[in-house]
Amino acid sequence: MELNATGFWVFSSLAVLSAIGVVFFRNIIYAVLSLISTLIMVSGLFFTMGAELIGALQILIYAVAIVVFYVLVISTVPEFKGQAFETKYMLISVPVGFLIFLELAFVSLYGAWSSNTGIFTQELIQQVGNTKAVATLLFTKYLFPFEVASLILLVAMIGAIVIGRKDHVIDEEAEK
Amino acid sequence: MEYLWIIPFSPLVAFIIIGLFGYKFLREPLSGIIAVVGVAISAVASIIGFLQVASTGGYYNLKLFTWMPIGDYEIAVSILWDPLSALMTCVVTVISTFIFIFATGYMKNEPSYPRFFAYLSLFVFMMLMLTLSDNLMQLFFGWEGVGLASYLLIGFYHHKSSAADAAFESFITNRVGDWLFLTGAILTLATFGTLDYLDIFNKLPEAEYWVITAIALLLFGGAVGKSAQLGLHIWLPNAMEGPTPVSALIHAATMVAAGVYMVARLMPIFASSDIALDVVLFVGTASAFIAATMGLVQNDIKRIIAYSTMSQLGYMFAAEGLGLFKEGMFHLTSHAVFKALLFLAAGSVLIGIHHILNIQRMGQLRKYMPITALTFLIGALALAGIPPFAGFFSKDPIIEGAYEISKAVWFFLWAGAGLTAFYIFRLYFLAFEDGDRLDPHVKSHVHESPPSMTVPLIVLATGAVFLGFFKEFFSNFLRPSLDPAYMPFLSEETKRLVEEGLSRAHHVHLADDAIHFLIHSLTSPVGILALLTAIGGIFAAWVIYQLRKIDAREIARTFKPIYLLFYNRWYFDFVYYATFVYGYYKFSRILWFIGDKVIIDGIVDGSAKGSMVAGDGLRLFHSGKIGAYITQMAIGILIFLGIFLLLV
Amino acid sequence: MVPYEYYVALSGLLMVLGLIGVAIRRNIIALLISTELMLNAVNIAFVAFDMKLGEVAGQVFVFFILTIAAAEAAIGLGLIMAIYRLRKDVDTETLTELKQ
Amino acid sequence: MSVLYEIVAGLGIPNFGVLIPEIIILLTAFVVFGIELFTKSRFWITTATTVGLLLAAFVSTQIETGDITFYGLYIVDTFSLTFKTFLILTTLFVVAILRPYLEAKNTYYGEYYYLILFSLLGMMIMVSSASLITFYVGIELASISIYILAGMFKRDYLSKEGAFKYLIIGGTGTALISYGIALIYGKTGSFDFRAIAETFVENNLDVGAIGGLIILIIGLALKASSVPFHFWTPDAYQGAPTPITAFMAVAAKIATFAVILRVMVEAFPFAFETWNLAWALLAAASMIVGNFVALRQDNVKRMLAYSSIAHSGYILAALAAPTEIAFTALVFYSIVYIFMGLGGFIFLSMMERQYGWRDSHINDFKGLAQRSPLVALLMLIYMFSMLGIPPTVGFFGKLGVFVALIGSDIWWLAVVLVVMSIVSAGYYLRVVIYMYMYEPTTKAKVNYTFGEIATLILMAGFILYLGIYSTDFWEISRIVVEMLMQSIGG
Amino acid sequence: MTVEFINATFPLITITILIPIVAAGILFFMSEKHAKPVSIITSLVVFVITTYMLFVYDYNTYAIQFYEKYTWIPFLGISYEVGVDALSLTMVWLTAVSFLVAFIWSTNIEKRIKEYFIAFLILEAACIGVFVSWDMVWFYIFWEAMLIPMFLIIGVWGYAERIYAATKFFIYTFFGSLFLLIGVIGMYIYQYVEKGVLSTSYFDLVNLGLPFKLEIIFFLLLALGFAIKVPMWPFHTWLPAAHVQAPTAGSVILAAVLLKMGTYGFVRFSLPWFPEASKYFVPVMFTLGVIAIIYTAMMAIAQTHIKRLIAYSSVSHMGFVTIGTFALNMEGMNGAIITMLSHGFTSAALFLAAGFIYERVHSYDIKDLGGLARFMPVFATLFMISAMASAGLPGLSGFVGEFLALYGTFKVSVLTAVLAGLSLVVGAGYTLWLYHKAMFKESELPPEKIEKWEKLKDMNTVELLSFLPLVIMMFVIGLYPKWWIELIQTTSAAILSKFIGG
Repeated sequence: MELNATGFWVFSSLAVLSAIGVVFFRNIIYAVLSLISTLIMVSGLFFTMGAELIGALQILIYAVAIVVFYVLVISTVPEFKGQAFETKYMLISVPVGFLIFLELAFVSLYGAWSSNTGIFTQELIQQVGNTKAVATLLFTKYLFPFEVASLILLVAMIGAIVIGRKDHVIDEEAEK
Repeated sequence: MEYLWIIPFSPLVAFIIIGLFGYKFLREPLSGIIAVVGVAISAVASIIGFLQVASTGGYYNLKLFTWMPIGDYEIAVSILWDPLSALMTCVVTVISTFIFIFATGYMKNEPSYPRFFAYLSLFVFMMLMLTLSDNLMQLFFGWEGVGLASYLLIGFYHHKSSAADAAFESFITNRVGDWLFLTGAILTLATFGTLDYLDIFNKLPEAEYWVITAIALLLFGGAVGKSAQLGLHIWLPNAMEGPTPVSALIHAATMVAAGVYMVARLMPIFASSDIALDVVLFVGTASAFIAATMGLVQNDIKRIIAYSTMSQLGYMFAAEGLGLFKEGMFHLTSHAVFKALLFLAAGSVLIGIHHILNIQRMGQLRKYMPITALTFLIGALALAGIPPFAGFFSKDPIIEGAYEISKAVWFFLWAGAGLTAFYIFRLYFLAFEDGDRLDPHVKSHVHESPPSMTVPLIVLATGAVFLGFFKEFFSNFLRPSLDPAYMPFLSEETKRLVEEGLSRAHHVHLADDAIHFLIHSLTSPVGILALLTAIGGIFAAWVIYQLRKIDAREIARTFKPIYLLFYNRWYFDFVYYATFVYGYYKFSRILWFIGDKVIIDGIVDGSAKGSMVAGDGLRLFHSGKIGAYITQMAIGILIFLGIFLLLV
Repeated sequence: MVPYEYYVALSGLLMVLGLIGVAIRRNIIALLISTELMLNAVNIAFVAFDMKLGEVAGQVFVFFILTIAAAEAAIGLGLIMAIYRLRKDVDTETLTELKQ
Repeated sequence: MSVLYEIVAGLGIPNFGVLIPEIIILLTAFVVFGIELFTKSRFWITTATTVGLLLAAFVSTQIETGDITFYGLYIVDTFSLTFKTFLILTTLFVVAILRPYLEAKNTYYGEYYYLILFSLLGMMIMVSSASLITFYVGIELASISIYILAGMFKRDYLSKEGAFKYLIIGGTGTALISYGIALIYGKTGSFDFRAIAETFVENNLDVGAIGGLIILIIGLALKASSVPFHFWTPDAYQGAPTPITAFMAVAAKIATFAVILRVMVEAFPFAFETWNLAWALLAAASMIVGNFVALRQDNVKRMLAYSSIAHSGYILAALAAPTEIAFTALVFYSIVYIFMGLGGFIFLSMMERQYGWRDSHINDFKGLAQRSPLVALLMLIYMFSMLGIPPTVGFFGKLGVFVALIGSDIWWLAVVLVVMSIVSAGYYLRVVIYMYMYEPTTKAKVNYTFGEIATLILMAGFILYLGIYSTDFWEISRIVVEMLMQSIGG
Repeated sequence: MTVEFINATFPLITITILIPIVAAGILFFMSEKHAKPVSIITSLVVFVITTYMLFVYDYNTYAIQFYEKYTWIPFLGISYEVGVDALSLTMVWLTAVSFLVAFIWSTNIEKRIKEYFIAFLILEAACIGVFVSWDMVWFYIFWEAMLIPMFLIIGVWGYAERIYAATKFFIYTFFGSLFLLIGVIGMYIYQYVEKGVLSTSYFDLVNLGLPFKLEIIFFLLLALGFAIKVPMWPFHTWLPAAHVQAPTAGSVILAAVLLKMGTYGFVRFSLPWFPEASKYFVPVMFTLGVIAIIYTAMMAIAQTHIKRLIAYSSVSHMGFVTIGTFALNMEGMNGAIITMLSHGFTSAALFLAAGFIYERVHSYDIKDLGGLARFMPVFATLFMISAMASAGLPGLSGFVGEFLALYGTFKVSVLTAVLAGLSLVVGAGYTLWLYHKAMFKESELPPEKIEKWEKLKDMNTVELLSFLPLVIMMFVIGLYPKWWIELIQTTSAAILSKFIGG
């Protein structure tokens, strides 16, 4: 338990720091790298909470797959030369954001959150293991959303291709 | 006596026939003939009726059809035939007949000949509706109707600005009076629940004094407008823009007399209120005098006669105010005759000299137009009140009666009589005698008028000479209508009330018989004074304008302020123009600009513009930049979430 | 044991940081990255509530969020490529032809 | 092990029977996908899509007995079936006019067809969701498909810019919705509407509950383009290909309203005071901003985008009152908005193909009534309907909302609605004025295909027909809402 | 207020509403040359039907006659309910006559003929609908529906600033009617909450027995809608703008029919629905009425544009209707109704006259006119009659209503009646001012213009045909008002039953 607490403080502070980096690093490469760092720290937090499966997925999907996308795109798009931040929005949105955070923190800390109403119990999860529990739920009760999620990925793939591809046909027509 | 309905409707039929077919089929002579026939039929019918009433007495009330029901009361189109209306109707129809005949000659070769006769017929129809009415609403119908007809007739030469303006002015000024009249009628209806004279009279004792006073004053307000009494008189001289027969018609027998007739008709109402009688007296006296002063210095032949009309109407109102209703009505009758005569003679002159109106540019017309000159002279003498002409018998009783009742009134009436004699003879000498100032070009064409014009002149002149001797007949004849003791349709209570109101006239003891009256007034100091004044006026006019012993211009220079006051008609026109015409118009323009355009439309269009500005302002938030969008959304989230967290 | 509320609050903080990122960055790639950050932040909350509830349904939801984040990233990057190809520019302050 | 087995065994097999419309749509999408892959025959793509949609619409009207299936995640009832039918029909109309537009604009892709179908599928899932998870994946399937559709305009920068803004802001919205769901999950321990409803009772509404609900509402408001979370709307609508704009403005909107109603009524029936006020505020802001800004637009497409924001306001205003009549008004207005919205945007899509038409600038409308009286008349009907002048159905939409608001004594919102309706006259009339009261700059007649004109006439016909006789639609709406209310026990 | 119904054996009213709509629909598919005959025949048929109704109508007892009722939207308690009492019937008949006249006059239209007549036909249906509907939703539908064609008529066939005028007209009236709608819905909700009756029928809303405060609120909401339509001061500025820009026939309809809707609303709804509030607001209404009469009379005389002058005169006349209505007695009510009817004919005639002058001289500015009477005597006569009727000359229609309204008002407030009576002066002032400047007074113009005018043609048959019915009606009402008063007497009594008992 102590380990978990230590883990929380370490991972969370690092996550916040890297998140700040994501937002405030001028160089987009650094921002992406910070994002990786944040994601890894978040996955660390998942592990501290005992959500191994999601922690692993987080690293797999995000840290590996998605960030690679970003790096690829950044390498295609040349270095960004303009000003990184828009000062006037910064002046407004940073304090506004801070206030929203206060509201959210207020909600999180003072909300009377419910406990244990579902099918699973703490003991049961510990008994069968987090991965098994999640997977069972995902492929039984939440099968339908799971299928739809696959559809979303399919659509996203098609979309990325349609939007990202060059319009050869039109180019040819234009040449004519 | 059902045939009486012929009286008003015969001119109406003439009007409709001429109105519909005048231009297409009837044209020049036929339209005039139809009009004359129309009015002549009425004249004959009304004379028959008159004689019948004269022989049998009493009254006759005929309801033709219901016009409009108001609650339980039904306003009907009807005829009330009693001596008063019979007399008035006769005067109207007979004088009109002569004027119509005269007009057929006067309007020769006028392109709008049918239109003129259509309007004349309409006018007579409306006037007869007025005189024959047995209720205030029909009276008002005729009242407004003659206003309309006079508007059309005065503006007959409407392409002339002055004529059009005069018509407009006359209608509007009349409308002011009508407004008061209508208010009075409404008050009557609200008070008595009826508009029928006879019912009103019998309900008079039930009403409060001030209500009756208010009714009387409001109705009199209408009379002031219609009879061109002081305050609302400005239209009358300007109304001379119409063709001369019109002036004769309006001024002699019909329209302007309607006010006098109305007051006499409603005698019980007026008699029930001292204040009302006093006001009538005051207004009449003031008009009589002031109009006479205005007439002194005018140069327009028709305007002088017009002022004399206003002045004479003042005498009639003064008579009524004094309680001498019969005398007032008799003066109305004789005035109708000699005023028609004067106007027609003036018209004859104008035809002769091609419409030159300025008397300073006439002269010695007697040589060229003897009949006209003679008849005019008779008319002038009648007007001046020289015995034995009609004017003397009708006007002198008023002046002498006034002496018995109020010295102040008598003074102004007496002075007015002197002025009257002076200005009418000023006109006579300048136009018919005196030096030869006529344009030579005109002079070569001057000629006496055709018989269609001279015959009516002669007939009317005869009337002006002899009418006065029927004084006693008229007095007796009118008694069932104007003497409360003899009025058949009054209840006892009303009789008492009315007699009480008329008590002011009780110590006036004038002889009804013409001869006795003549003798009496030639022996009493007041009568002698009045006669001498009239003769003095004539003499002064003779000295100044015929003998030229005194230079008129010199007098004008000496009394310049007074001269200017008279010449500018006591500045009535000026003040009215500045306030009610120009002032009203300008004020309206300004109010339109400020009230409607700036304030109201400012708010209306301003809200539209405000929306546009709001739109433009809100547009700026949609700058197209994602950063701005998210920032604004963040503010939205902050506030929105904040509101609900605070509400928990 | 660290109270689960802290996790939720942390999730809120990351969320807000992502929001600020979207608001202030001018590089459109950075916008997309910030969006990812926001979506990720939610995950922490879900897992934390799972911890509290002794449930795993939240983790199932996290799975869907991951999917959707991936899908959005894919499309977003495709759009960025397309925009860059058409405009040779990735600055939010200049890519504003649609406005007002 | 055995515990898990018990759980799984207890779940049973889901009822696929009630999913036939969705399955048909999905299959159609794949068929079109296949056709696009192998033949690229435009005719067959269009035909297959149309046939699939017609079939799905037919089937969805035939399903009589509803069911909650997929372990309480998916509900098929009158509410969802009605909305599904109308969504399918809307899509059908969009598909009917899609091809001439795409061909005229040289932006033809087969992908449009099946992405529309996928999006439609997402919307159908949305309106059928009985759980926040289903709702979430549904709304994302629909949104992501629309991001793509909006950005697919070939070689057109505006389309990409609009789509990108939509994506970023929509992504933010997704994040907010998920965060709201997380908090609600934390509060209730469940995603099921019914389970949530049991927890969200009056004495249990603390900071956490309200916070979660409000953040969810913010996310939903963003999807429904309600002020101040509407910023993507004008840009995305303007940039997207016009038929797609129609699809976004009508189908996506209607599905969002439906799902908002469902979530609010089924999941938070006892927190109604909170969401009443929330939606009232959002509605008022939407009406005000949408109408005022629309007043100053010269681009009619963008103007209609703002007008659609304003209409979100009118429709959401019904949520300010927790009464049956209010929900009925919302359903009725949502459904009839299909006709006006489709009419307006399809009109623009048709006109954009015409000679001399510059991106729907208001000047292009000059003298249209003299060039093509029929077309102008149709647009006039749409405009007056959006304005809410009888005898068009727009009036009844607003009438329902008025009755609902006044019935619950929410006078202030009724007055805002009134004043903003008046402001809206400013820009709707402007279109009519340009069409009817200016002289045309060109004499060219408007060409149209059969599909376009038929759709437009059908829309106008519906608007007028319903403007006179809206009884049936009121009945439908009433039944729908009755079912919805029954599910939460009145 | 208990009301009897005499059911229609034949849906005459529905058919009357449908005829113009069907004709418009048919016209849409026909060629332009058929537009004029079809429209004239249609309006003639409507005229014949309404005249028939006028004669068949039994005015001895108060009952809603030719009554039809069908359930329509049960969910909201809306029915289709039409029928007429004498007030409705006179207004419908006025509508029919006005449209007949407008159509006959419009035969000289050359621009976009088909659309013009379609707009007018739809307008006719909507106008009739307003007066015969007893269901509030239907009433509102017709009330608003008439905005669309009128908006187009002003905006398409109007003059230079037509777009501004049309927009102002539309938005202003729309503004008022939405508040009216809120008020009606408020009552409907109140009824549902208090009595459990779900109905928008007039007869259900009439006996609500609202608390005083609510009466005041609803009265004000409804009054705003009606006052803008009337228009009452200070909501009148749309009217001059609209009239000036509208084509002649449009002005005719606007003045003759559309303005009546506002006063009709006051009579029909405000009084029976809110008796207490009506009494409470009598001083306000009187003040507004008097301001309307005198202030707008001053506005009128400040104008140089003929149509704007006549437009202001309309506002002034409507002031009489207002005070007559709120006198809350039989005389005032009869006067208000007769004034409505009479104003329909006189203002229509005056606008026709203005249009006629424009046809001939191509100017509406009285500064450019003068002396026309000499060249067009027939026209001058008819114009004179119309002007005099408008100025309230006894014997013509205007006076009857004004007198009754004044008398009714006098019984309640002497001052109001006296001030309103001033209209006799100021009203005659602007009317004759117009006539004077346009028809008389020739000498202020350059002679070459006069020379050109020598060739002006007097009225042709078509113009005469459109003018004559109006003039005849002025005489019919003015010379024999008894018949009209008997016609509306029972209706007035029924409307006032809450004020005068019985």
